[in-house]
Amino acid sequence: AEEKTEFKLAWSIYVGWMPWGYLEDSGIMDKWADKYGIDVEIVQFNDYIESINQYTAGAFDGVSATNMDTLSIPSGGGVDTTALIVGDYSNGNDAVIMKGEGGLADLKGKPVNLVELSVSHYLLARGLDSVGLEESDLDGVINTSDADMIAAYATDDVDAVVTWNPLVSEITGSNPTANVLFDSSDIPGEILDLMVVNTETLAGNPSFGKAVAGAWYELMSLMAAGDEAALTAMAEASGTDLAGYKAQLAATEMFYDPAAAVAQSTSADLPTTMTSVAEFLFDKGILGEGAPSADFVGIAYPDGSTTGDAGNVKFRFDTTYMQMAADGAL
Amino acid sequence: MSFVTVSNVWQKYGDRSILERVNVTIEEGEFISIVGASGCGKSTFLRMLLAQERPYKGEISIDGGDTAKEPNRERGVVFQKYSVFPHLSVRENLIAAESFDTAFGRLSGAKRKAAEARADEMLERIGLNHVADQYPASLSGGMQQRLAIGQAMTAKPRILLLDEPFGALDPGTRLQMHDFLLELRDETNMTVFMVTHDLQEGFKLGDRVLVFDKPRWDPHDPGMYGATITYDFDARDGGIPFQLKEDADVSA
Amino acid sequence: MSFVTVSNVWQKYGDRSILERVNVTIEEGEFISIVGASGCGKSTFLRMLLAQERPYKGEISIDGGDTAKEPNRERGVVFQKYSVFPHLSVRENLIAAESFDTAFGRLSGAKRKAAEARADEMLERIGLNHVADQYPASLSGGMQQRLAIGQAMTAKPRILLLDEPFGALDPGTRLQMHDFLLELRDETNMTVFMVTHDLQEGFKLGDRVLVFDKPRWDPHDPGMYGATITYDFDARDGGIPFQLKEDADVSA
Amino acid sequence: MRLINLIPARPAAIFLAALPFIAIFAAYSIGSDIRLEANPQDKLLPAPSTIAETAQRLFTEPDRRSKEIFLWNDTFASLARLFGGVGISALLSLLIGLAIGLLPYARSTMSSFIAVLSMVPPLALLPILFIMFGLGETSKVVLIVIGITPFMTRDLAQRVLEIPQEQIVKAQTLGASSAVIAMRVALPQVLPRLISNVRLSLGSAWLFLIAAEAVASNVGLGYRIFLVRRYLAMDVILTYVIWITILAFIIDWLLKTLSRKAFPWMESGL
Amino acid sequence: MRLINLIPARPAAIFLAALPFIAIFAAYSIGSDIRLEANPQDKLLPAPSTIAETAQRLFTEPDRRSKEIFLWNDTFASLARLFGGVGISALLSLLIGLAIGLLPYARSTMSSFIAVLSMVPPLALLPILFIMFGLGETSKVVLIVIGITPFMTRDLAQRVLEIPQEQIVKAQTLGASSAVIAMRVALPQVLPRLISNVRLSLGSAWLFLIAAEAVASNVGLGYRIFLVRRYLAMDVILTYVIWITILAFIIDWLLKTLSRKAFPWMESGL
Ligand SMILES: Nc1ncnc2c1ncn2[C@@H]1O[C@H](COP(=O)(O)OP(=O)(O)OP(=O)(O)O)[C@@H](O)[C@H]1O
Ligand SMILES: Nc1ncnc2c1ncn2[C@@H]1O[C@H](COP(=O)(O)OP(=O)(O)OP(=O)(O)O)[C@@H](O)[C@H]1O
Ligand SMILES: [Mg+2]
Ligand SMILES: [Mg+2]
Repeated sequence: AEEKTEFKLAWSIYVGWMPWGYLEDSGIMDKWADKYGIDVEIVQFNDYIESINQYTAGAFDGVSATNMDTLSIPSGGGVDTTALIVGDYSNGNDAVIMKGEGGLADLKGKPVNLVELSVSHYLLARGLDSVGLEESDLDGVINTSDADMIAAYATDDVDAVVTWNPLVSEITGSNPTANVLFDSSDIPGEILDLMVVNTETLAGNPSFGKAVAGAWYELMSLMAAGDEAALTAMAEASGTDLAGYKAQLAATEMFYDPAAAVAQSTSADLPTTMTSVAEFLFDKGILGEGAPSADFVGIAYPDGSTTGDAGNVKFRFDTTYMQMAADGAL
Repeated sequence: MSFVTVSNVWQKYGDRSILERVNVTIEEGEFISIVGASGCGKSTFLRMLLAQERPYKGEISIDGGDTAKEPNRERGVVFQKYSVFPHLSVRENLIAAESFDTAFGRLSGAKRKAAEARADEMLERIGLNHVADQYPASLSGGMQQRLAIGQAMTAKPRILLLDEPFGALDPGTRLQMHDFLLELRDETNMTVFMVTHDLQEGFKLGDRVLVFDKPRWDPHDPGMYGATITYDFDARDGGIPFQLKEDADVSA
Repeated sequence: MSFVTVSNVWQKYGDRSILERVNVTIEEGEFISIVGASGCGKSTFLRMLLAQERPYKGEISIDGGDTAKEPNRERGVVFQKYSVFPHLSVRENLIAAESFDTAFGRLSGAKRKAAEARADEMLERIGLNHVADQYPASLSGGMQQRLAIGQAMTAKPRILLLDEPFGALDPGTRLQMHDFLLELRDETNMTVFMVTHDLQEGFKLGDRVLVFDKPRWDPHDPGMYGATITYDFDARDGGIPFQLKEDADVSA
Repeated sequence: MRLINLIPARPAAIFLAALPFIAIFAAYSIGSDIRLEANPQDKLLPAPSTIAETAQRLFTEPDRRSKEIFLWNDTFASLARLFGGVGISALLSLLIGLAIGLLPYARSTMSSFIAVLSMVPPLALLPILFIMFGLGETSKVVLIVIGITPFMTRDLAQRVLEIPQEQIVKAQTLGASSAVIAMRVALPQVLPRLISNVRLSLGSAWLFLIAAEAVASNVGLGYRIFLVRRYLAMDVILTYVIWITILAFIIDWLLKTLSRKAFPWMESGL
Repeated sequence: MRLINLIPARPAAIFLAALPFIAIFAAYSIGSDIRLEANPQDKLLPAPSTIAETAQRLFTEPDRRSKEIFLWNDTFASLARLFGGVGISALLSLLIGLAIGLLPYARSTMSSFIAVLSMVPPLALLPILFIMFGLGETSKVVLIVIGITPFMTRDLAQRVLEIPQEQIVKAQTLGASSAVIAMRVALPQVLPRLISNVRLSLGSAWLFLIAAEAVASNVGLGYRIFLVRRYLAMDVILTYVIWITILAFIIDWLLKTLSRKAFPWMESGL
């Protein structure tokens, strides 16, 4: 692929992605980009989906996204995409919340408000699965914008919601009767928060991967050390305070240590997870009407194995740069 | 006793005096023409007769009654424009003169039938039976004014007020309207007040011609004094009094 | 040779014939009044003289030229309404008659000064110098029409076309306008075509009076035949020919 | 000749009218071609043929699971909301507009309030609307009502005020009460204006509808557009956009026709 | 007396005008009280005093980190976009409107295209806009332009067509070319209409601006509202809503005043 020196990353507000904004603001990114003689601009989106769409359409070289959305939008859309950094997995950040007492089985016959086709939807499907229910046993799912989830929860029309942080802590914090039925800590490692980049671009420009990984793990070590300034800045940028942000981080399994991220990427569970994600997506028709089956998109893993269609690999987990960070080779 | 009595009427807008000390008495059935320079307060006087506005001071009484507070069926009116309802057909405009006096503004059943019959009679009289179902916008200016007069008369007012009713018509139509109005007068013996810019018209149609003008004038403050009736001519001989010839051009 | 030649002119709108076989020749400096029933095509004839539209058949030539394709400075015009520009002051309206002929529609420097001086002269002549800086909307109807005529004349057209120029004025103002126009004529010796509804006006002002009417009539299809010039009176004696008296009400 | 006097002949005029549509179509096709050349699976600018196929599928093929054709469901749901909201707005604006235009007391009370109201950005108040009206159909209809009523009311009140005072006075001399004047003089004369107001406001109404459906819904044109945006199904989005445009056009045309038919007195001018 | 003839005296009129504002305020206070009674942490309807405090903080206290006052930054950013978009729309609509109104060829070519364009829901096209114009200021400005230009153009073209034909003919008899007629006859007469069009379109312009800022931005009034909406910080949202309302009111008033001052010939009627 062609070589270039200017790169653009997109990110949106979410607890595990706040470091991206801080990288840009603090100059850490610039420092690392200069080191490799390139230029990396990190742009914030208010709207998560729009940021992925823009990446898919080619306006950006990388974007912060979950494993599921990466598979459905860019990979499903034919853009060969590599997970450059596995930042964290949601460990309680996503949750199914019901008003009042009960368990997952009590969702039967009730409507559930969530962002349709998002990881929330996936989480709900996994939850229902665990008690032998299906989506058709509910009184439907109602697509509700994340920006309005808290207001929606406050109305009488809503019995249950599925959403993510900071909305989860907001809801549980201000509603004594809010009852978390199921959360992502019940399916650890299945909802991964990534920085994905265009495979071709990365292949043609290794220095891009190095600079981004270098910057990211510099900040990770600051965060691991509890750097107040950095954490406070991120807290404020996400619209909360230090305590609130720390509470959200607690429900997030951040891979401060690159070795841990490598371990997650090479975990034997990953192919299983990705296969069930692909099935979920296919079931919802998200992989496109042209998709003949759930394994229409191929996914490659660090050890070279693949799931799905090996002739149509569009999503790759690549540990090269995280490994370099772990080895201190950047 | 006289039919309409205007006693010591003043009118002011803000600090500006428009009319002052207007006194006049009118007999039933008289046709009064009102002339005067532009802006001297002729329309204002008519608006007070109509009770569209109340005098600042003084009394206007019809048949011994009190000064009215708002327009009512005692007073019919025809303006230079907009005197008929554009959304009603010609016949409906005439029926409106009866139906608007009811609670819902509509007549039904026998009442409606009777009103329609009376409307058709009036249509005949004002020569508009051939356009009964058309809307006003498709009539010529002269026909619209005939309709407006017919409509006002259908309500059987005690006095009829005309504010330059023919001001927007061309000379030919104007002459026809004069004939029309003279005919109607002969038939009905209404009490009529007509404001006009055209002195000839005033004398041709009126029994009396009232001239409004400012008797006093403050050069430092033109709004200080108002106009009043400065001449009151008997016009029953139909001619223009000689001494007025040079004033004839009040409209300039 | 005659100045304006109209030879065998026809006009149609769609299938409807409006004018047919119109032939007339006019000498330079003549004042032509045009009368006829409403809708008979007087304005259409004027529009063709103006070159606002072209004849369906036939030729209209000024001073031997070809039939024009669009309005130009040879032909001045005054309509019943909207003949002046509401967004320009009275003086600017007159200056426009010179500046509009330039590339950007504006004059500057010495040219502007000269145009202003000429405008002020014209203002004097049409009696509007006291309102030079006002906008047309604040003028009376008569003043607006005087301005329109002054504006048209500033462009020094070879023929001046007036379409019922006084149709919207009240009778007093109308008489003043007649005097004004007669004065101007004496001074300038223009070639003028004036459409009017008022036969008296036509004879009072015109050297010749052309009457438009339909010579042929198909009762099954009123749009079949058009109007043409049926009478061509010499009006230089200033009176109304006796035999026309009963037609006088063409405007009805 | 001057440009302003040059009039295209009939066939040329038809060609000229088609020109910009052809140009847009050509530009889109080329853009789409270029992108598909680079990535055959590109979803952003699907080929016109793909859109046509998708459109056909959306209009005719029922969903695998629910056996319903989403597009028609979405259309009916959205139109019901749209007509509900616009209808209520029309009624409200008519009532308030008549009151403001005719009654000095109502005018004093409400005209400045409505002027201020018309400046409030309604989208920002969505959370409050949800609490007050719930997440169901009501809040969507209410958003439309709040969004377009102030503007329509102001305009109608203005039109009532513009009815010549002469007519109001004349009606009084015929014995009409305030109610009769409202019903028989003012109302029929502002009805045509009401229709043109509705036509003007429909654009905003669609906007509010789409925004409301994007926030909380499980059926509707706006819902579907924002849902499939999740996987950048531009073929679906473009089909829906074109469909909305066609619907808007038909509604506009119907209203125009209604206005012409219902108010013969408006056009029978000389 | 008839209701239509009853006119409130001066002090009563002022009281009446204030009444609906007082009523809204009272209703809000009571609603807020009830909710705070039930749950002192409730964020949906903060007490008026809380809003006042928040407003004061937002307007005066700089952010600790950046030392900037967000509210002012947001205001400047949003106003720049708004004026940019509205300004470009005004210019475009003036040019195209004049062309359509004066030139038969332009009319044939563009009038039906613009009629169709005005029916397209621009919000649904946002993704394409972002690709074409990037995420910077351009795409936000473009959304406003696309959103309001068709409507303004149609209206201006209509107004140009309504200029009495007599004036156009008269100008030709004074030797004016098409360009001179456009610049000296048509343009000055539609400028007042342009301003009133801008006033009418500002509501939609705000809407589009807020929508665009909600999707991709890091400064702006709409951005901030959507950012804090996640936490239901209604005290901030309401402050911003009131602030936007005030801004809209001031802009409207300025435009009205400008129109009155700039076009004396409009009002010097008899
Ligand atoms: N409602 C009003 N408020 C303030 N001034 C008014 C009002 N109505 C009329 N005037 C003023 O009062 C004066 C008299 O007006 P009026 O209409 O009675 O004159 P007029 O004699 O009918 O004039 P014209 O011949 O032009 O119709 C005018 O100077 C006018 O400007
Ligand atoms: N552009 C046009 N297209 C079709 N018909 C037209 C057009 N212009 C005029 N007419 C018709 O041509 C006829 C003559 O119109 P014109 O305006 O010339 O009459 P006129 O003699 O000036 O009437 P008036 O005395 O009412 O002004 C009328 O019947 C009119 O309806
Ligand atoms: Mg008057
Ligand atoms: Mg004519």
